[in-house]
Amino acid sequence: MKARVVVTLRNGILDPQGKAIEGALKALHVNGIKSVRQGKIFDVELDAADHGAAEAVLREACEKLLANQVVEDYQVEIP
Amino acid sequence: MKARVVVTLRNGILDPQGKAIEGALKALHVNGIKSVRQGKIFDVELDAADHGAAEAVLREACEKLLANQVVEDYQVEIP
Amino acid sequence: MSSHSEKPPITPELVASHGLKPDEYEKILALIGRIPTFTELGIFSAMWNEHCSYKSSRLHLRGLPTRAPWVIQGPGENAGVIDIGDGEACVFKMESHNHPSYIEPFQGAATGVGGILRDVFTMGARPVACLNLLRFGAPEHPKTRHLVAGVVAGIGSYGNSFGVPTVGGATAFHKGYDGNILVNAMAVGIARSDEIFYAKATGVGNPIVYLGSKTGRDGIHGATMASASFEEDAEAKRPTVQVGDPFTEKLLLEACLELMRTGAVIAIQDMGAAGLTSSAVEMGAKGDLGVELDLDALPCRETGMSAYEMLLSESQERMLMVLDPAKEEEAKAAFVKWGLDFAIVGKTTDTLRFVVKHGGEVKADLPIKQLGDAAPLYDRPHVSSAARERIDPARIEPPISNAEALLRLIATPDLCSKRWVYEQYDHLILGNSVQTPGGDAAVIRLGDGPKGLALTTDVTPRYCEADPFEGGKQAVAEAWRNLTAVGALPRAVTDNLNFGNPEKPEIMGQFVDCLKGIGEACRALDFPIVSGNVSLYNESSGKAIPPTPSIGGVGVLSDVGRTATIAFKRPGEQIFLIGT
Amino acid sequence: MNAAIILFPGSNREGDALRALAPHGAAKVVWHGDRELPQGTDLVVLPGGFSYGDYLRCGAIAAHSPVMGAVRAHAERGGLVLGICNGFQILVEFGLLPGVLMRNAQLRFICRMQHVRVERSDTAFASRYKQGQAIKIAIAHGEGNYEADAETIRRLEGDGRVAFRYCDAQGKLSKSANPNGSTNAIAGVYSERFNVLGLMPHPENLIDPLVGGTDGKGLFESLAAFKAAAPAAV
Ligand SMILES: Nc1ncnc2c1ncn2[C@@H]1O[C@H](COP(=O)(O)OP(=O)(O)O)[C@@H](O)[C@H]1O
Repeated sequence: MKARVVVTLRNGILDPQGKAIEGALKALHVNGIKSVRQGKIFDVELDAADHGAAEAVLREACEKLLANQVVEDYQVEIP
Repeated sequence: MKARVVVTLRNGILDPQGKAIEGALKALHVNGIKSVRQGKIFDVELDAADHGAAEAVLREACEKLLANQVVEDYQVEIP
Repeated sequence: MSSHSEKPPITPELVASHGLKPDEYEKILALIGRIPTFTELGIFSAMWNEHCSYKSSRLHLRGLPTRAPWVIQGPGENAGVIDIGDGEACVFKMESHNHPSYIEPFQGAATGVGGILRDVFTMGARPVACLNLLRFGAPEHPKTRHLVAGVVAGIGSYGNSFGVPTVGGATAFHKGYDGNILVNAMAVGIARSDEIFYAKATGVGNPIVYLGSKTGRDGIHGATMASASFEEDAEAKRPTVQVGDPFTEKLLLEACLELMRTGAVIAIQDMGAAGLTSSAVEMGAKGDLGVELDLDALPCRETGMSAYEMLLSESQERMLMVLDPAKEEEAKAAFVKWGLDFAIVGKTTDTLRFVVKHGGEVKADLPIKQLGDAAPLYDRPHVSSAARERIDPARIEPPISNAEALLRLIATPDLCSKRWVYEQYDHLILGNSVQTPGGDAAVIRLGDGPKGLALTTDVTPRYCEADPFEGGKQAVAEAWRNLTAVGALPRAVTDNLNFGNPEKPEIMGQFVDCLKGIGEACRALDFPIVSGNVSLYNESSGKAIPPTPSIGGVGVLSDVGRTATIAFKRPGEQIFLIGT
Repeated sequence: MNAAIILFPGSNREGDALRALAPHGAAKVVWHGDRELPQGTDLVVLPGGFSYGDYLRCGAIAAHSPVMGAVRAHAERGGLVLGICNGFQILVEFGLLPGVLMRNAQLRFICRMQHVRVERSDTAFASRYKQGQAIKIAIAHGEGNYEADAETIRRLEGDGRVAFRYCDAQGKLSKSANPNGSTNAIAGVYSERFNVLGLMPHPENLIDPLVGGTDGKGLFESLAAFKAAAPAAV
């Protein structure tokens, strides 16, 4: 089974990466971009009996490792 | 307008971070995960007349900066 | 100004949640003769908390030796300054980021390094080295690995990007730090001794300029939190974490140094703990001037920020300066070249008041000197630790053989090689690292030499716990020995005094006695203390950390080519043991 | 030899590079926003650092700096270009060199002394070394793990464009002597015409017996000797 985990920075947390990219896009004359916030995705292949079991494993992976919940939120997407 | 750009490593390119995460998850006894590949997302706010214009700007941003097409693929998601 | 125009209303609960005791609040009422506005309450809470006011420690810090013919600036500025000859000065300081690093180890440690680097370059010095002193909980404690990995990566990430070598430090483990780790960071810079910049504002009507990153809601009340001990639910109550941006800090460094060379900078102060509030108040108070801020001009990252939030934000990589209006254009050119946000956010006045305007309203109007000078000063009750029973070594049966004991000792996390740690720090950048981590003290060459500096951080909390006075002395003596061991002349000290809750007489006793010991050793060795930091309330669930007065020592070598290193050089050489 | 050291806002080893070049002629610092190199530039150096914070991919933003057009033109004329660490990352992002530099295999920044093997000594950059010689050099990077697709690696190897490989003190390759997981232990590569070199290690930090050793000097001496032998080369 394939799934995707999306980890994004919480609102209000400074994102120096996004800021640097905004500046660079301006310098490159890519116009119309107002703001950028960078996040991570994890494309996961897993063995799980069903959707529910997969979700449980992925949540566990996020809470234990993939997301730093002090500054990040996560979302699990199982197609 | 809000959009998301997803940048992933091409197939066949080694992903040291994904490998390390696989190992770490095993060590943490998170079971059932066969493989992990890490990618990036960019949540973008932009000024664009319509869907087509937004897609054009985002493609430009990807080709010029956000993705290194030697090793990465990108995908534009406009809701 | 109406004190009722703002919400929430000032209630005893609100006062308490700002870390102000009822008698401290009474003092505020007496001082301003009315009920403070919400914004003003925030200002008082920031200025009068332990972190900014040193209300529990000030009295005792006065006993430390801070003078010597080579001391240019002792405690009280952003960093201490000593003369190292040839028209050069060494600027250095150590500071803690203990609580933030426990909550978010990577960012907490990174922003700790960023903060101390700003303290040094604010004074006009170019940073040349960083060190740190780390204490973690027991290696087997479930959080320890995560904390060690995060802290070390955070320190490395900031220093490595900024471009300053991290040349030394100390790392040890003890269960006493399980719920409250220590991250003390030290930075060292070099300036011309006649080109040091200070926080003291001069001149009425001069523009106050904001430079650096935009202000967000980061760490609001971080300074208050740093002074509140951890309860079990601290992790739920955390404020927005500060995120470091070493790239912006590097730009800030280059812009500040460039600006200073133009002669445009009259006064400068970095926005650290308690952000804009304490930097603006300090600049005014030191110069016997008033300050008027207009927050409508403040560069903000988020919309809808209140005056209260702007004043207390701890967003990183920001500076405040008073500029010479005649040189405003030159100054602007430097800001633009380095691509930093800047704005004129106020001016100096002759009213001796700290006035804050926002959205056409006066949000605060307070006597500027009293915000600092009238801060509470406590002579907290203290009791000395009971003397421990002397153990006669002759009466103890060795439980294991010496050889086995040695093997066990060198395998302990405290004594094993710290390579895993310092390999994550760029300790070679700038090409001047004559002695790299792993020895007694780091040695760096200055310019093309032959002069250099020796740097070390030390403390042995075990000794401080057993006998605070002797432990304090020992920490200084160890730093001194480490400097002399590499061939340097020890010159001055920065300290970082990490203790538990000073409201407990036995903790206050540890503090007082350690300080006495430190003072005595520094006096005896002509080793003055020129800067430092106090971190109290290091407790978790009511239990204090072992008393940990970190000592950062700086020595001077006239010729770095003549330094001794720790390694045995070849077989067959004689080994001498010196000392008692 | 006239060297131009490109200064990006987050460069931080430019001083180290200047010091290494000082004995060999004039070295000028060129701002990333400039569009031209100084007249008579023989060698362009992209120094170490974190050019734009390197939050996206190391070197990605710097590769778009105005000055890079002049760097490309210089390289196309056969001029010498040296990219060290972040400079190497910029050169691959910019396309002057193939491949990509990924996170170190153990995912940690690593700073230490490391040996590399000189793969060939018949180039402008390495004539003062012996082929196969193991030199001691500093590394300090978080993303130095050289990767390229199999075809590119085959071509690089086939054309002898690998400049240095991580090795032990005896010059032997092994897993433990490879600090970052690079494919084939590659520490540096040449362009097709051997006038562009990108390498992760820092030769500029090994020019002084007091500070680690002098094995890095050979690279700068090679460049100076090359220039002296062919004064009108460019
Ligand atoms: N956090 C650190 N940062 C840099 N260097 C460190 C750090 N921890 C340890 N070191 C280096 O390793 C040596 C041994 O570490 P440690 O045993 O903790 O200190 P000491 O021997 O000074 O008590 C130190 O002298 C220092 O050079």
